[in-house]
Parts: sequence; C-alpha cells; structure tokens
Amino acid sequence: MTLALELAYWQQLAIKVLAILVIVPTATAIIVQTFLFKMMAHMQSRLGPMEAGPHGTLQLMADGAKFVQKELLAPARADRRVFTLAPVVVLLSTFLLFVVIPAGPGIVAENLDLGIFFALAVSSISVLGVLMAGWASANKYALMGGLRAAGQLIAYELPLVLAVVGVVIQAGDLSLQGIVRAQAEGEIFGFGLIGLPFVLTQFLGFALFLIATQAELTQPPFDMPVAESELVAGFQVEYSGLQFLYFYLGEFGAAFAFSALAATMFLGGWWVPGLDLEGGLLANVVGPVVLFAKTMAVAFVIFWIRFTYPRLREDQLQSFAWKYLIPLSLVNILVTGAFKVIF
Amino acid sequence: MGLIERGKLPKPLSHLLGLSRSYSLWVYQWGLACCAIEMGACFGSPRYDVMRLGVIPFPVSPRQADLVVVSGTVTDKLAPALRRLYEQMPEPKYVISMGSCANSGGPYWDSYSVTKGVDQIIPVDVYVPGCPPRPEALLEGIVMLQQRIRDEDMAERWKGDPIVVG
Amino acid sequence: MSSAEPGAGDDPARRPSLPAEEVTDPTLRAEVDNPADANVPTGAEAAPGGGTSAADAPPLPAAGAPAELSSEQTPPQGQQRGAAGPDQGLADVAGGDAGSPESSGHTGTDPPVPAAPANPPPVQGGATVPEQPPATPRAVAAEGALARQAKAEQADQAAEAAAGAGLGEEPDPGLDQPRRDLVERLGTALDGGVLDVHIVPGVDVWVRVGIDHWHRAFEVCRHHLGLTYFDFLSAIDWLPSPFGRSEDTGTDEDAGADDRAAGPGGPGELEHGVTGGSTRFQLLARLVSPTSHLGLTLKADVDDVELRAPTVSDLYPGADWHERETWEMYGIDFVGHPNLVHLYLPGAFEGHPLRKDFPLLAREVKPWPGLVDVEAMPGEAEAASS
Amino acid sequence: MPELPGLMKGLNVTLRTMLRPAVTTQYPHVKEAPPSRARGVIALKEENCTVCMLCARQCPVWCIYIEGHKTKAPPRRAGGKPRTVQLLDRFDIDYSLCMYCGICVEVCPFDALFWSPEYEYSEPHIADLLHDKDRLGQWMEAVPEPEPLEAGAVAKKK
Amino acid sequence: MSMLTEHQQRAYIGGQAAEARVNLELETDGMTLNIGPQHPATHGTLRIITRLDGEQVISAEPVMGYMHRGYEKLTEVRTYPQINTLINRIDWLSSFANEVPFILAAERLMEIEAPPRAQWIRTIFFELSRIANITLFLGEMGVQLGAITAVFYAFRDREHVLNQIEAATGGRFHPNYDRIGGLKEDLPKGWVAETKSVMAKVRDFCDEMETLVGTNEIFETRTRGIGVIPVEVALGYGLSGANIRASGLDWDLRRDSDTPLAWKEVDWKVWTHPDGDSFARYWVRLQETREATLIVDQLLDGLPAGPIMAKVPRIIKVPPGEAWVATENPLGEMGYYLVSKGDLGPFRVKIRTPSFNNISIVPWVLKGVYVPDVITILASLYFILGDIDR
Repeated sequence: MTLALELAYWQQLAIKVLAILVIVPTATAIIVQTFLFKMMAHMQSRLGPMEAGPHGTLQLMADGAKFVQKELLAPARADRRVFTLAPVVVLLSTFLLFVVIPAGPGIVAENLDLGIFFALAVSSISVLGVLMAGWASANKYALMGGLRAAGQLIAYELPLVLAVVGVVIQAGDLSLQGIVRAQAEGEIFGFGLIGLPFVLTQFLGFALFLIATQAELTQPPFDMPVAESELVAGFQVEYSGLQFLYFYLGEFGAAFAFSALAATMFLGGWWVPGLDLEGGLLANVVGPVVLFAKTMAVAFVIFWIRFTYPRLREDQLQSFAWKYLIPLSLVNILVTGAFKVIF
Repeated sequence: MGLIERGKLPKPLSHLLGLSRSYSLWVYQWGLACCAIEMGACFGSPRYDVMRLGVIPFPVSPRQADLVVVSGTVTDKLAPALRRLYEQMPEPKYVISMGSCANSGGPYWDSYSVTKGVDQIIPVDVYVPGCPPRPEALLEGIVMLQQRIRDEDMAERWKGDPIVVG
Repeated sequence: MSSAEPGAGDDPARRPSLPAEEVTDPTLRAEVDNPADANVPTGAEAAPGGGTSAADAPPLPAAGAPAELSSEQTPPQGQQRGAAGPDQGLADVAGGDAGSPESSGHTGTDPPVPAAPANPPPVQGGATVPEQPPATPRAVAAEGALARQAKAEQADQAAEAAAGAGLGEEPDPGLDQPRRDLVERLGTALDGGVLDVHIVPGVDVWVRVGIDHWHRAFEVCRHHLGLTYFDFLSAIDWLPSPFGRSEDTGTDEDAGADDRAAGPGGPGELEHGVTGGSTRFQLLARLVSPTSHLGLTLKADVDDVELRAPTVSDLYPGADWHERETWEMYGIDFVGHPNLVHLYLPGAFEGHPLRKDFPLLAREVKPWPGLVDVEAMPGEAEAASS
Repeated sequence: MPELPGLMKGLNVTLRTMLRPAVTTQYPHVKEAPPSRARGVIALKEENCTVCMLCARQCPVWCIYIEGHKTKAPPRRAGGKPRTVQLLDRFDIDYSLCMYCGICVEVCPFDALFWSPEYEYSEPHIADLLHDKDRLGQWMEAVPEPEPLEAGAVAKKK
Repeated sequence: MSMLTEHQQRAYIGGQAAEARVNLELETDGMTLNIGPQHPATHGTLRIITRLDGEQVISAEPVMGYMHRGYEKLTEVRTYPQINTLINRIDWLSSFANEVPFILAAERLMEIEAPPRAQWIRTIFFELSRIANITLFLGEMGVQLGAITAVFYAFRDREHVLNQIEAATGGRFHPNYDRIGGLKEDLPKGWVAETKSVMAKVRDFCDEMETLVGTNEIFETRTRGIGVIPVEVALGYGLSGANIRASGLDWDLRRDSDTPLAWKEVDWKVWTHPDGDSFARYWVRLQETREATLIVDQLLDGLPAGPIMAKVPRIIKVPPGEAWVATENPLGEMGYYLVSKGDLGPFRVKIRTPSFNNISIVPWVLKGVYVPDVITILASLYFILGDIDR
C-alpha cells in the first residue's frame, strides 16, 4: 500500500492486517444478510428477518451477540486440541485469500507476482480444517461428513486450477494486478473501449470456475458433506457457540473471496472504462466499489443455484468432476494456448 | 460457560444481551405429530414466515440450537431421547410446549404409552394451547417467549436453581 | 433376497374351474387391442397396446395427442430429454404379457410383468396440465353405475336374510357367484378345514378355518385362488371388558348401558361375531385379489391355553410385522416367525395391552367429571336429592 | 452433460418468485381474522346453562368440570309457586387437555356453549390454561354470527 | 437417462443383491449407523438402524413405536362420536379421509344411507384432503434431495386448501365433520366459487413443482432406477396407493370397490407407471394431484341440492355385526374392521393403515443401497408416523 506518509514496515503491516480483519467479517455479514436471509426469503416469496433493526438489518448483530453468550460444548471423547483448532484453520484459509485480491490500483494488501497461485494454494488449507473437525468430533456423522468433504474438495481443486490456467495464459501474468491490467488494455478486434474482460473469451473457463467454486463451498448441488437430510450438518454437527460461528464465518467468507476472485479474473476486477491504471485518488476510491458490485453479481449467481438445485449423490458428483469438468478444462487450455500462439 | 459469569451485570448490558438473545432464537427442527406440520407451516410457509421474528429454523443439530418447540405426542419410548436432546443443547436454552399432547397428553390422556405432559421431562417456558394450535398461535407463543427473554435476568438463570414449572 | 414367490409358473394351468367370465372375459380380450375403450368398471384395466407391438397399436384417441407419441413412455413432459428413451420400453413391458390372461400374480417364469399391465401414461404436449384423460365415455360409467344399483338392491334384500343366520347357506343360491365359488374352491382344497362360512352377497365373505388348517388356507389362497395381496392380520379378544368405559353414573340410563354394574364380572359367556367361534382369542386376516378385487376374511380360533398359531410370513413377507404386532398386543405366539420381538412397545413393557382385561389406569384413577351431580337444596333433606 | 432445459427452467421459477411480492402477513402487526367457523376457543353463555352435565359426560378427554346447586327461583307468572332451578357454581374447561372436537358445543341442548375463532391465549404457566366460568364468559363477545349457508343447502332445524 | 426396461430392472436388483451378498462374505465389521428417531429425513420419529459397509447399506432395521398411542385400545373405551374425532389424528395430513371409512362401516352395519348431497360433499372433502396431503409430499421430495425452495411453495399453496377446509368444517387439520348418516353442517355461502379458484392455484402449483423439481436433471439422476420395487414383492408386502400404482398395477379402490361416495359420477383416470422406481412414485403422485383437482371441479359443478343429514336417532347404537370398509386414502388403502355388539361404543376396531405396510418393505428395498439413496427411497415411499404406529 503506497501511502503518502512513510511508515515503518511493521506499521504498514499492522494497518494491512487490521484492514483485512475488519473487511472480511463485514463483507461476510453483508453477504449473509443480503443473500442467505433476504434473497432466499424473497425467492421463497416471504420476507426474511424484519423485526431486528429497521427491515431486519441488525439480524446478524443479534446472531453474533447471541453466539457469544452460548456455552462452548465439546463431546466427551473428542480430541480437545484438534477440536478447537479445526475452526481456526478453516477461518485462516479465508482470511489469507484476501491478501492478494486488488481493490484498486494502489489498494492491495500484498501485490505478489504469484498472486493467483498463492490464492489457490491457500484455499485448499480449508480441506485440512474440515478433516480435523470431522475426525475430532468423535461422531459417526461428523466422520462421514469429513471424509466426503475431503474427497469432494480434492476432486474439485483440479478443475478450479485448470480453469484459472486459461486466464493466466491469456493474461500472460500470474499477479492479479497484471490480470486486471491485461483485461483493461486488451481489445476485441480493435474496439478497445471496454477492454477485454476475459469472460468474453474464456466463457468456458468462467463456467468451470463457477461450478468448481460451488463445489469448494460445499453448496448444493454439491453439498454432500453438510447434507442436512442425511448427515445432519456433516462435520459441524458437534460445534456450538463461537466455534460454530467460526465455521459459519469461514463458509460465507470463502463465498465472498471466491466470487471476488472470479470477478477479478473474468469481469475485469476493479477496472472500469475511464479509470486510469496507474493510480490516483479517483481510481483508489471508485475501484473498491466497482469490485464490490461485480462480486455481488457473481455471488448472486452462486446463491441462486444454491437455493434451486437438489444435491448430487457422492459417486455422481465425483464422476461429474472427473469425466466432464477436467477434460473440458483441458480443452479450454488447449484452445487458449492455440489462440495465444496464432495471434 | 458462556461469557456471562454468575455475577450481576450492569442493567443496560444485560438488557442488550437479552435483546440479542431474543432476536436470534435458532430453533431446532424436532417435529413429532400433527403439531409438527403446523410448526412446519409456521416456520416454512411464506404466509407466516417465523424468520421475520428472528427465529431461524436452520440448525439441524441440537448443538447450534437454543429453542426447541416440542410439537406433538411424547410417548414413553421417546422420553429418554427427548431428555438427551435437551441436555445436548448449549445453556441459554428455551422450550415451547405446543399443542395439547405436549401440554398434558391431550386426546391420548388415557393411553398406556403416552407421557402425560412434556413438563414431566424438561422444563417448559411457554405452553401454546390448541389441537393443533394455528400457526399464528405458535407465533403468539414465540412473541410471548421473546418478551420474557428480554426482561429475563441472566444472573438468576445461571444460579442453577431449577426453574419452577407451572 | 426373497425373489418372487417360487413355483408360481404352473398356476394358470391348474385353475380351469375359475368361471370363464372371471378371467378370460371376452370383452377383455376385445379390449386388448384398443386400450382406450370402455374402462370396465369391475375388471382390471385392459392391456394397453398389447398384441403385436406398441408401435402400431392405435394411438390413444385423446384429441391432439400427436400420433407418434402414442405409447412413448416418458412422463408427459412432452419433450424428449437427453437420449430418447428406447421406444420399446412400454411394448417390451406389456408385450411379454399380452397373450396370457392377466391372472393375478405373475404368470410365467419370464420377467414378471405387472399383474395388470400398466395403463400407459398418455403423453400430453408440454408441461401444461395434461388435457382431459382419454375419454372414458360417460355413458359407460353411468351404465356401470346402474348395474351397480341393481346389484346393491339385491345385496340389501339378501343381507337382511343372511344377517341373522351366523351359520349356514344363503337363502337363494343364485347370488354373488364369484364369492360363493371362491369359498367352494377353498373348501375343496382344505377338505373339511373350513368350519364356517358367512357371505354378505356383493359385500364381503368370511371363512373360519381350524387353526391347524391356517397355514394351508393361506397357501391355497396365494397359489390357487389368486389372492396375492396381503391386507392385514390381527386378532380379536371376545371377552367382554370387565372395566367398561368407567363412565358409569348408575343414575343415567343411556350413558351407563355397558357400565361396570351391567358388564359380567368374569369371562361369563362369550358370544362371538359373524362366523361364531369357541375360544376367547380368534385370529383375523384378510387377503385380496388385485385383479378381481375380491376380498376374503379368514378367521381361526386360537386355543386358550397354549395360545399358539403357525406363522404365514414365509408365504406373505408382509405378515412378518403384523404377526409381531399381534404377538405384542395379544400374546399369541407365532411358531416359526423369524424374529418375534416387540414392535411398538418399549422392551420393558409387561402385559398385552389389547387384551380386554388390561386396564387403562388413567380412566380408573381420575374421577369422572360427569359423576358430579347437582347438590340438593341446602334446606331440603338429603333423601329428596335425585 | 445432457442438454439443460430442465436446469434452466428451475432457475427461472425461483427468479420469477423473487420478483413477485411476498405473500407474508406480518403477524404481530397485521392480524388476519380466521374464518368465522374456526374452532379457536369455547365460550359459555351462563344464563342458558341448566347444569344438565351432558357436555361434561360426552367430553372424550374429561376436561369440563361443573358444579351446581338447586335454588328456588321467582315464579314465572305472578301468583305461581317458586320454581326449583339449578344454578352454576363452577364451570371450568381445561384447555391444556381439550382436543377442540366440538362434541360439547353440539351436544348442549340449551345452546349455552359457542365456538369463537379466538386463538391468542398461550400461557407461561400451565395452571392458567384452566379457564373458569367468567373467563369463558369474556370469550362470548368474540363469538361471530352464524353465517348464511351455500345455495342448495337445507337449513338444519336446530 | 433412458427408460428402464424389465431386464434392466431385474439386472439392477440382481446386482444389488449380489453385491450385498458379497459384502456379507467379506464381513468387515460394518459400521452401524443409527438414523433417527429424530432425523429431518424421517417424517417424525422413525428410527432406522442400518449396518453399513463404507457407504453401502447391508441391512436396515426400522424401529417403530415412538409415536404409538394405542388407538385400538382407546377405541374400545369410547363412543362413536368420540372415536370419530380421535381417528382424525391417525394420518394427520389427510384429516377428513380418516373419518370416511369408519363412518361408512358404521353406516353399513346400521343400514343407513347418507343423502346424495352429503355423499358428494364427502367426496369433495376426501379429494381436498388428498390434495393437502400430496402437495406436501411434492415439496418434501424436493427438500429431502436438497432443493430447499420446493417445500416453501408447497406450504404456501397448501394454505389455500386448508383455508377452504377450515371455512366449512372449523378445523384446519382435524375437521371432525363427518357424522353417521351425513355431515355436521352444510357449506358456508360462497364456498364453492372460492374452492374453484383454489383448485386453479393448485394446478399452477403442480406445474411449478414439475418445472422446479420434476424435470430437473439432477433430480432424475438421483431418483431414476433407485429403489425399484417389482409388483409381486409389492403385493406380498401389501403396498397400496401410489406406491403400487408406480410399480404398474392398475388398482384404485375409488374405482374398483363399490363405495357409496360419488366417484362413479365423475369422469377421471387412474395413473400408473411401469418402472416402480422412486421417480415413478413421485410422478404418479404428481399426476394424482392434478387428477384430484379435476375431480373436485366436476363435483363442485354437479353438487345436488337437498338435506345433508339422514334421519338418525340422537343416541347412536350400532346393531351387532362386523363390517370391513376400505377406501383409497392419499397414502394408500386405509380400512376399518368394525366389530360391534350393539352398545354405545364398538367392541373392537382393527385399523388397517397404508403406511404400516408401505414401510414393511423397507428392509427388503434398502438392501445394498447407498446412504444418500436411503433418504431418496424413504422420501418416495412417503409414510406418516401416526399411520405406522397408530
């Protein structure tokens, strides 16, 4: 963050950490409030929370305060240390994702030049947390939920990464700022005004990325690990109070992070025609708003699918990933590569 | 234990905490008999939509729930399961007994296998009469419970003296 | 894994005597080729599109149903999704059975075809409401109703005659031929096992068999009489209840009709129901033929001392749970039952609740609110109060 | 992946519902009146009751408790001798036990019991569900007028 | 997915059975998983003890009795009007349909025939309770497989039907509207017109359900070919209603048994499906709901005028005798075997409920099935706990 006044390194670090610690919970709160409560309600022709605060806006505040008052229970035979550590690991992976997402020319926690590689690596830490929770709860349902989650997340990491490779080939740069710049400067057959958001050329990649995100977040139609009707909330079954709040936060934080990633890679990130790439006050202010709007659009699609589709069975889910998604993403890479070489 | 110790809290803080507890009652899906369908109508039907009041029917495991609506006939064979479920719920927990079967055995008052009233097994906060009570009656019971939670004194609840029933 | 019941392949040959109009009904034969014809009120739906092959069977006359979709089997969403369902789906299912009369149960050892061939789900265009189901002309339904009225009148007069006589034959033999014939064939098969018969023409038929013929009766019903549908199995305890409804005031005449005072203290005399009986516990079972819709109620007396009866769960798998419930409620032990354990009651429950001498304690303990009577005038003498 | 009309149409349904207004009635603020024949609570018209005990006897769950006594009442006509009439001391209905079947309202020969669609009387203590005589009297105002019958119906002579 | 032919069905069952047998020989000590007694998938308190090998079920043993209230014992200590209000609560979703067979049995013993208007109104309420019952199934089937919005639409459109039932009888769930010899009261003014508009709403609901869940590819891959029940096994276990019509047997008590109710005067059709798998059961019930709305429309048009109560003595004493009456309830064939000895209450009532037989096939059909399919099959068999445990 290149701010005007020179700060010692640790002061910058403190500000960045503080910024992320503030942004992630508020972003999750906004996502949960608008999509999980309000949008789901209106999709089911009802109103959603109305009493808490004007038009139900303080509902999440009440939930948070209540979960703080809850008693922290743990099953007798649970492995206590792993049991308490699991939610933290899941939450950690969500927070780390936000390090690389650029919200403006100057606003990015750390503009790593291996940005997208780092994001995908970090997102697979949550699989560890899920497994730890599943095993430590000493509960049959949790164990089955944990194993299913591990199987599913690993199966869908591959198409996630391969979908991103197409974008990286076209942008020629691994860092997210670079990708945003590539989309801003590219043009479609000479017409350069709106730049070249990769969703136009990488449509297949965008679809694959969305489907893989749906599976990463264990949402229907891929929510076998937390399938209510069979496994009774899967690996979260034994968690109560604050620990459950961490899982809740982790799940929807990851939803926000992944939709932000999708917005950055496919819809042009924080850039909109008229913002100059080098930075300046206007870009640094308008950029985050643009990114937020695009992220909400992508999140809308994710939650829309979540409330409509039934859930795939375990083996159908795996065969769908290995037989359809991965070959498709390989084809996508081939085509992008060929185009890259020709043009 | 939760954050609240046994000591007395300053009035506004305990009122604020009471407000937050009353507006976010996570209710546990525990349907038994016909009252369960009226409870489902109250929770699930867009016409009544209990989520407006902040009562969220999401949690499926007792660990995350703090309200259980006993809706239907509790038989002697089910009583131990109901008791164990009540114990699994984390502490600030509330119970609504819905319908005559849960209140006092209702139409099966003389049956050999029905428990006459759920308050013999778990302490009950609000009794909703009816057989089955309309969804609005359950909503009225929930609104009454939320009122009681708001002006409830947490310290007295933590003292652990058994809640006098009825 | 219990596959379809063994050795049913031979039964069509061994049932020559079932009256012609029952099985090889000429109208059914005619209907085989045009399924949309009259929906025979009593007989089962005719085999749709049977005969040669589904493709050339005349398409259902439902107006507007495109010809080529006539016997396509996919549900009426109309459009074909994914790989088009193999056209021969329906034909193959129905084809196998078109020839033989749709007797009950599956006929040959080839893949068992549903006993009454499926009524084809006629395909309606689009997801809109499938338009009026294929026209079963109102006339036939009306005419079917008239026939039924006639039969009902006959049934009423015969019912008065038959109601009284618990035992013995119907006054006029010509009535209700299918049921009389069913009982006849059961009687010949059990040779002497049938102790008592009661037929209410056009309504129902009861047969009481000896307890040692119980298993044989089920066998005959299933394999030869075609009663393959297991309805239920239970028992009746004929002892009048010593507790009454404990709603006796001793003063009111109507409420206290069967109250404690009037009910006989001990077992006293046991008057039995329709087909009589001698012992206190009586088994009760009902079997139905899914094609001719004739139901048969079987009864058997269980010896009061050893309370034992043979199990029929090997013939009808459904009987497994019914027998567990009857054992739990009455204490009748079923010999040969795979796992005779409690079905409804918790393990530690002693006593058999449905026996008449099992008291409902809540009614004994709680004073009846109706017992309270209006006190006399404060001044008047006690004797004057009612 | 088979072609997607089924999946797409499903999404369309939820989107259409989202855009249409919700059908919720916000209970604590907006209270919808139940149909007039709804069986919410039983109201007692004390003057009609002659303590004939029929309702208490026909009740399947034994939840009506009645006590009465005989008194002399002024004669109907001026010179006549005083009539002995039965007065009601106690008429309790235990709503925690009642199964809302309506047998008592039907069987009462003197039209003392009526149905009212009122439903808001849940209690924190079960003892308060035993409504006594005057509480049942208060429910009387909520009793609606018997509504006209459908065409083609023959009015049942009471 | 192609349609299932007869050979594929047999192959599927054989395969499942063979696999299950192989697992038994390998005899790794399978994990015992206990579904219930409180489980979102079981409609109430049914508990199923399944022995698993990995994700496959080796044996499933339902444990019941958690909702057993002892109906047959209670009927022996009650009079006829008291029993009539009690039996509403056996199958608490199809409220009115429970009363009809009991009242018909009593009327048969007393040889009383309710006037035609009463018979027509009884048939209307019978079909209304069928719609109220099966619309919830259409929503439940979606939510058991993960599509949560389906059940909200079901509850929303079910409210209209419940309003109509309550407007006429007074009780949303337990109308207690039937009497020996007729009905308690006649319909209120404007009821017929309002019901016709509700029927139109229910038809729109059926179309919406079909587009949301019925044609959804994921739903079809989850239900086609799962839990196949051939007709003989279904007959042996005594399955009834949509479960046996989905296996191809064309048998509907409304048309095949001669009930005094008014189905004969109405033009309607029995739907069957040859596959016998979970999708077939869902599909047959969806068509039956549409058929029910068409029946109610025709009944409402032809409703005869006249009294609704035959001449019946005030204190009802049924003459001694025995009678068995069964009707086609929304869940299947429900029947009462009424034994009367001529006093105020019956001597013995055997209540034959459809769900009891429909669930007795669960140990057979769940053998060798994946855990998620256990939920699909249970949801497609569609039972109500009060029906099983009585």
